[in-house]
Amino acid sequence: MKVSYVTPLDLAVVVVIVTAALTLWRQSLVASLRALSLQGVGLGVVAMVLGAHRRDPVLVFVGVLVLLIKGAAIPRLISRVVARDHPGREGSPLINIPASLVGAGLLTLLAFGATRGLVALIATPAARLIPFGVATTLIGFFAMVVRRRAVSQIVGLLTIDNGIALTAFLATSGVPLVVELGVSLDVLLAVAVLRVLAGHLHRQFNIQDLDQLRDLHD
Amino acid sequence: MTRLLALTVVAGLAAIAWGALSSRARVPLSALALVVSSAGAATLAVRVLATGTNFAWSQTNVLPLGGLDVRLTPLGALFVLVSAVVAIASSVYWTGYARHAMAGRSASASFALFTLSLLVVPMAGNVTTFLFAWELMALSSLILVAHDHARRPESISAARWYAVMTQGGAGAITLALVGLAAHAHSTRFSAIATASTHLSGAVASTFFLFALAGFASKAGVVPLHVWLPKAHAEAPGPVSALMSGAMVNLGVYGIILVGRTLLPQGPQWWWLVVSLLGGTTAAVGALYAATSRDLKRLLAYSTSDNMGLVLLALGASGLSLSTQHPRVASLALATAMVLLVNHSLFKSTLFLGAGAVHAATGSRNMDELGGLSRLMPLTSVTFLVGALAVSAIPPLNGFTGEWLLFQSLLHSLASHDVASVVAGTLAVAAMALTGGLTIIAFVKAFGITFLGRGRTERALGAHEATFSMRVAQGALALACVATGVVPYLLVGVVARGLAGVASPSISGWATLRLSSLSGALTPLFLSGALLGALALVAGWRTLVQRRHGFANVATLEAWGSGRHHQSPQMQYTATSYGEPILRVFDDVLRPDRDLDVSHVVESRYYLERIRYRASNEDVIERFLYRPALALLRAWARRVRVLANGSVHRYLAYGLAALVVILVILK
Amino acid sequence: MKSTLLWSGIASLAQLIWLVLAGPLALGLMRKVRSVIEGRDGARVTQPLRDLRKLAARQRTRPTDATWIFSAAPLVLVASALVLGALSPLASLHVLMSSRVDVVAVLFVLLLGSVALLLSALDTGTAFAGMGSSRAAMVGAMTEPALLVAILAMSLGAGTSNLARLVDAGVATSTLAGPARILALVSFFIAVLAETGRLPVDNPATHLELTMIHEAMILEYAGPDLALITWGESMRLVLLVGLFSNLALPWGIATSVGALSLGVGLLALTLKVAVVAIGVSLFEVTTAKLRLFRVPELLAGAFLLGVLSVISAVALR
Amino acid sequence: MIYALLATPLVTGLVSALVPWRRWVPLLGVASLLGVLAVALVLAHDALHSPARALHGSLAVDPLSALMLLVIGAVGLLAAIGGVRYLDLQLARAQCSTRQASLYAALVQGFIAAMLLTVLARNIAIMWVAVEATTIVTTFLVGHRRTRGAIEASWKYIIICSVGIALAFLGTILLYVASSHTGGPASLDWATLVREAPQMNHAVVRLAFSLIVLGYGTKVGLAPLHSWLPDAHSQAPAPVSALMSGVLLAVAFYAIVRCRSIAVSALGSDFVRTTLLISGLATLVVAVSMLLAQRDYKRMLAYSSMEHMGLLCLGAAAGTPLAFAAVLLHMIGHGLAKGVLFLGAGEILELEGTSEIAQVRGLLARRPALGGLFALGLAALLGLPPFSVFASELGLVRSLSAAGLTWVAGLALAALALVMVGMSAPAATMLLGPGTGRATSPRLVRAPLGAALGVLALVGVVAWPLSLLIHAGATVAAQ
Amino acid sequence: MTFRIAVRALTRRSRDAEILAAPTTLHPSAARLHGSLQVRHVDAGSCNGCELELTSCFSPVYDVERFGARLVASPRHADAIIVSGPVTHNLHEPLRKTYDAMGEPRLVISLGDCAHDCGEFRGAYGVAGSVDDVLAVDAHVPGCPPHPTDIVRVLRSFTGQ
Repeated sequence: MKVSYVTPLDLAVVVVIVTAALTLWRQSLVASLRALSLQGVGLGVVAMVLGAHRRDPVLVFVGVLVLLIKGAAIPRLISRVVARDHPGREGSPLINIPASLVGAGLLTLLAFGATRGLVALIATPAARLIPFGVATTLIGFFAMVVRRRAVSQIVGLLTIDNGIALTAFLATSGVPLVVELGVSLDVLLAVAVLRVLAGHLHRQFNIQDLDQLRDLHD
Repeated sequence: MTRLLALTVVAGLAAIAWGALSSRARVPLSALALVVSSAGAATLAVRVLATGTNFAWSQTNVLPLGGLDVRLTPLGALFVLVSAVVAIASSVYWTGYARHAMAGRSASASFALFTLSLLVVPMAGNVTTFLFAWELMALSSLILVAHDHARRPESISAARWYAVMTQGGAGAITLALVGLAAHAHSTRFSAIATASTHLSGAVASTFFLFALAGFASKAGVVPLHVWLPKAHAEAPGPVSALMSGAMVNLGVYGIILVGRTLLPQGPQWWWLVVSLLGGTTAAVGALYAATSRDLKRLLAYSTSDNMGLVLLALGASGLSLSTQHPRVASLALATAMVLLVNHSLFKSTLFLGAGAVHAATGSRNMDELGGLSRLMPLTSVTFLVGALAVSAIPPLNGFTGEWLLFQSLLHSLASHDVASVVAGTLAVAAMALTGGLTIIAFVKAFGITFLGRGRTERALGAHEATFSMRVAQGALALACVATGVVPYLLVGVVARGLAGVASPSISGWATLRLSSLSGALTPLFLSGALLGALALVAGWRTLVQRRHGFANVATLEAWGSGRHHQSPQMQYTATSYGEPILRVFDDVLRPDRDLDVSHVVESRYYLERIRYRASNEDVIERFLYRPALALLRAWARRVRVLANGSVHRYLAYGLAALVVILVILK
Repeated sequence: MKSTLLWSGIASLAQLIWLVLAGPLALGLMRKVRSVIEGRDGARVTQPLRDLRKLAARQRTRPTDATWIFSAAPLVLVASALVLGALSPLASLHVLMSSRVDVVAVLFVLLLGSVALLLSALDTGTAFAGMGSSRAAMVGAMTEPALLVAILAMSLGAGTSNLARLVDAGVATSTLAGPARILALVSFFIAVLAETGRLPVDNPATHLELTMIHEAMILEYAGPDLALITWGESMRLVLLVGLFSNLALPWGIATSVGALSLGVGLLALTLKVAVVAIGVSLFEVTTAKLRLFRVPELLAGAFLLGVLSVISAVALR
Repeated sequence: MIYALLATPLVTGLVSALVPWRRWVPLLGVASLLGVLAVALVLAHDALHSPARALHGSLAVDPLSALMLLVIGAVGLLAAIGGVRYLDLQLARAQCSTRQASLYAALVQGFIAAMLLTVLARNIAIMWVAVEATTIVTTFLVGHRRTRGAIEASWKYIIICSVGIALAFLGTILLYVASSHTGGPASLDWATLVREAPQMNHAVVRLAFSLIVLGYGTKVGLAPLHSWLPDAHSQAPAPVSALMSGVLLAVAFYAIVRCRSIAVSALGSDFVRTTLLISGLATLVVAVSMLLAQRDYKRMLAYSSMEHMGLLCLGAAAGTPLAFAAVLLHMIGHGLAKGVLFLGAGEILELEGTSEIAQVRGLLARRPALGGLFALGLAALLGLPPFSVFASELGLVRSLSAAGLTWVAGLALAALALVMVGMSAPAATMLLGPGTGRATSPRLVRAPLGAALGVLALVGVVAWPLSLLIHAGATVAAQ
Repeated sequence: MTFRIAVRALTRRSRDAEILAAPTTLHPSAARLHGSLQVRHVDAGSCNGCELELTSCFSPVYDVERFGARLVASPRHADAIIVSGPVTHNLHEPLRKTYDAMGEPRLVISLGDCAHDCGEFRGAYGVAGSVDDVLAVDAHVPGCPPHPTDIVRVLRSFTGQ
């Protein structure tokens, strides 16, 4: 039984980390949106596998919930913003693509180094994958710093949340339901607010490149 | 005793309330309350001085986190008494002055608050109360300095300088007192004093230097004196009198509090620093007093100068204490107190006089005044008494101070220690130079403002001050004369004030006799002899006149080598009077003068316009403060790039911080 | 005790009368010496007395906008000179209040006189008087450091600044020729020249208003006022020269109480003052007047000598 | 009792959202805040004896949170009254539709409810959710004026804060992980966490605490992720920025204080002290340098909030009960002072139309009442005596020095002096100088500001009833 | 006399000062002057001939100082003003002001013929008149230019020495 649950778990986590790298790699926004939904699905699968392994029905239910929200609901919310983003392409991000990929690699190495203590402490087979969770968060953060488009910043933010949720699932035997509900509700609301703001930015002020937003300075 | 304290505080608060709220008879009512409050404080001080015991009273749940603690030592009582006297005079003066300025709600309330806080600062027993009263004093005087902001733009910059430097000074004092309190594990001064014995040398010295910086800036000592001429010149009459007569003393009170009571066994170099600071302040203050054109700026610089002399005496006392000459040390300390009290008396007379002149003519620039003594007879007499007192002319109280300072420096030179000898000689040199320059400053101040002929319509249109202003000025001038002729009034009070800190060193009713040191002076007999001689010579002159049949004095037009018309503009002005000194000391004062001549286009021989501009700004401000402010502004401009508006940059800061944390905590 | 009080009273009175006469005569003597060296006979030594008597007979005048200060200044000047004449140990050590009169007191009473003069000059409201007052004040300010430090040096030697004991110490100690004493006396002499407005600093006999310092201040005075001022000035000159001579050549001053010693004291004083006065006028004839802004350098030099004498007084103690 | 506390703002919010716009809707908001304050006072009184519990233990009021309730209530009330004035002006100028006005009223109530939840939550994860909720609710409040600057400010606000808060959530998760490995069942309850802390794994707690300081630090305005603060405050409507800088920063700091006690009982005080010192001093340096040459008075007030939060951080670093007493007193003082100043700034903006310091001249001459109150507010902010900020700053410096950090006390005092240099220029240019057309601003503006300053002065001189609560809260915080 | 011999022995230079006869008639106001005369010289427009002679009066040869006369700077200090030259239009008012500036009792001495009756310059366009026309003259020194001995004689008639 042990062999069986580890491989799908590894597979799902790899899906999450690869989709995070995709947001950095691909320029077209539609592609990064699809990567985001794939990432949500992967996260949901991880939760379900863990839930099944620990025979914890709550965790399975949470997995399904995550799958629905992060896999389907949020991408559809953002799709309208992507539609209104005219070139639909990233254009030239602040740091060119190869350099940012190297950066993502370095960040992953850093994540491995930083979580060595944690992995040693928990010592469950799932714990081996915690650095991937932290790496996804770092990559998401890096994506937000590098990318100019409003959509990519939203995607970066969601990648960070997915990374943290992944770390949470792997490191603990599941966060209490109330907390999990609260967190996902917050994420959902945050995305809704961002969608409205992005709408204003595009429609009212026709700002595509966020670097133009420099009115407020000292 | 507690009833007196309650009276002082309640009357003070009443004054503030009347000042802020009542609209009818606002000034007289709050002035009356202030007089009652100062009288209460004065009686409390006198009772503490008489009995020699400390008066203590504390209330823990007032003043959060620190508690209110009042502890009036004889030393503090001396300062309270002086502040009370000056406060009473200023309040009485204020009722008359309010017709001209300072009648508004904020002005009256802050004047009352300023007076109350002045009385409370020396009474503080613990760090929190001291700093609370100290900062209240700073805030209320700041409002008063900025009082005339609508009409005079200079008062805005003066208020800014004053606010920043007082806050800086208060910061330094807070650090020192808080540091000492931390070591003594209690904020009470008594506890700090006992716990200071086992403070390590280096720590005690750092705290002393911080406290010295803070208190010296309040006393207008040189590197940190820049605010004083600006604030005093811009503050209205009674306020600048209170500032010079009482607030500046509290700077000296602080130095004595930290230097002698809290950290009694200070090393010798502390007091060398104090006397060097004192010497330079005296010289710089006197120089700028001699060459300044604005009457109140002149008086303000002379305040710095006198505080420099007080510091000289303090330094001499500390030096001789550290070379085991206790008698000379107590003499020098008593001299410092005598100089201080004298200064409070004559400087407040002068500032009240200057206030009256400003009220009458609306100008403080001496070059626009002149010939006021006929229009303002009593003010000119009181101003003359003040001016002679500052220049230490015999019958008045300044002379006793200078004589005592000379004696203490002379006897401190008797010791063999090289440091005190060098300091002593420089001190005498500084004292002498300032003596001469003060005479120039005050002959100019009195002569150009009051004597000669009115130079502008302002001067010609002047009118005598109102009755209450004259009463206040007269009372203070009489005090100067009284303490000059019978010095025991002053020396007795000072000796009792220093009971705790130093042994009595000056005795004798009519004659000042230095106990166990050779030196005596009898101002009473000297004044008597002078009066007698004056009468003799006057008699001779009238006798001779009558014998040769000239009934009265011929009033003729002044001799101007037969010139057609002698206009008032041909008289010497304050600028020209001080110009020789400016020229002699021009490498020290570095006045900037520029002469721009514009020629007629057609031929260079004909001049269209010649413009000569000379300004004699404070050299320390120009070469020390301006570069520092420029540096600060440059730093601020460079840092502004940090917030250039790009959200990516802001997020990058966060990512960098996250990476650093992860790297460090591996 | 009562007899010494009486005798000291008599000594003071004698000194007072002596000073009143000696003032103008010293002036006459100095003018005589000057004119003789210039080859002319010059006025008689008693001429100043006659001038004063004639001036007393003239009418007093007052500029239109002068105040009471203008008429009070001559009185204060002469009164301060008289008081010092009575109280300072010129002829005898045991003068009235001799134990309580201090050298600093002498300096500041002199200062009272000069401040009165400075103020009266400003009171006239004329350009010359203002200029004279400003320059005299500048010179006065420069003299005071030199004077005070010289006094400090001398009183350091004697351990006290009381004048009688200072002079007494001079008589007693043999170290008359000590470096501290000489340096102090030289700086005191230069300060005296500047204080009384003698030649290197200010030319008393000039007629060109722009070169005057002291003379410009009294242009407005006439008759008895002028007499009082010249009288006061000459008395101050004699006083300072007397003090200088007592400190420099202390012999002959009456140390004990009694008519004989008082007489000897007065005689010795007259001799010493005459010698020093002639010395001063000889010095004056040989030097030209310094430019106004070179005077501070001279006085700074005097101040430096004073400081050196203090250092040497302390170091060589 | 706790349910009543939470219910009042939520119900008012719902009502003002649903009911079409009426004149009494903002007044309802004020009433709800009055209710909140009253309940908070009752709870504070009880908290001194027996902490009240609710929702089977997940919500509780101990002295520390009782004090925070008071702060939220007081500043909230002030802001609500300011809100009435703000909405009147907006509607009068037709700058916002009635729908937006009711949205504003509802969101403010939501904001208050979120903050109350943060303070009441015993479970640190619930606390995190509540803090995240405050961010979401205030985004639209910041962007309420729909101008380009407002939208830009709200975009930056939500992006930076969400990222910061996410990091804090990672920290909370790590704490949860650490607690699950201490033998007993893993729990997120604050009290149990503090009890179990000594057995926690040091490396994990160290990482967790740093992330929490960095994360919640964003909401407090501490150095690395502080840049949203000046933008949000300069663009948000005055009552909102008063609420945000007056109390939201303090509530976020409350969260750090809670986590700090866990970290201290786990790691001992030196690691915690260094982290807080670094972030405190960094914030001070940034804030002071920015204040030196500031051109916009709203941004100036924002940076001054940053500076005060830096001081609080230093106080927490000292960690002694005296330090926390000063910190809590400072929160009250700073909250009220900042409330007064921002409402005043709003009024000045209303009067002058520009928030540039250089354009505003002679305020005392033209609007003596408003200028006077603004000047007194500035005096309170700069720590001048009668007001309580003086007592708390002196307490902070004393506690730092007592904790052996005299050099830090020196730096803090130097920073205060430099702030005086920086803020004296705007104060002088705006307040002083000649001005024509003298008028008095409406009583609705003057009364609340005057009352707030009165309370500040009262607390600054005699803090008797409050000091008991403060000292109790301090002992809880400095566990 | 012995004093003069001793001094000359000391200085051993310059010729003997002129031995001048004592004045015969004393001016009525000489009594008030008690042998001391302060003089203020006013040049009302002279050709400087009289000034030269006046200066030589104060030189070692004639040395009028021996007899108690002295030049002073300000009319306030002076008993007498000695006016040389005709009174020109420009100097008319200053001369008047100098006379007024003296205190009582005051004397006027006119020096040289020009002062007496405008001498050479009578009728010139710039001349306002002689000193007699402007002031009440007490004594007159004739001559153009007047000999120093005459000036000394007139001055000695006031001092009586």
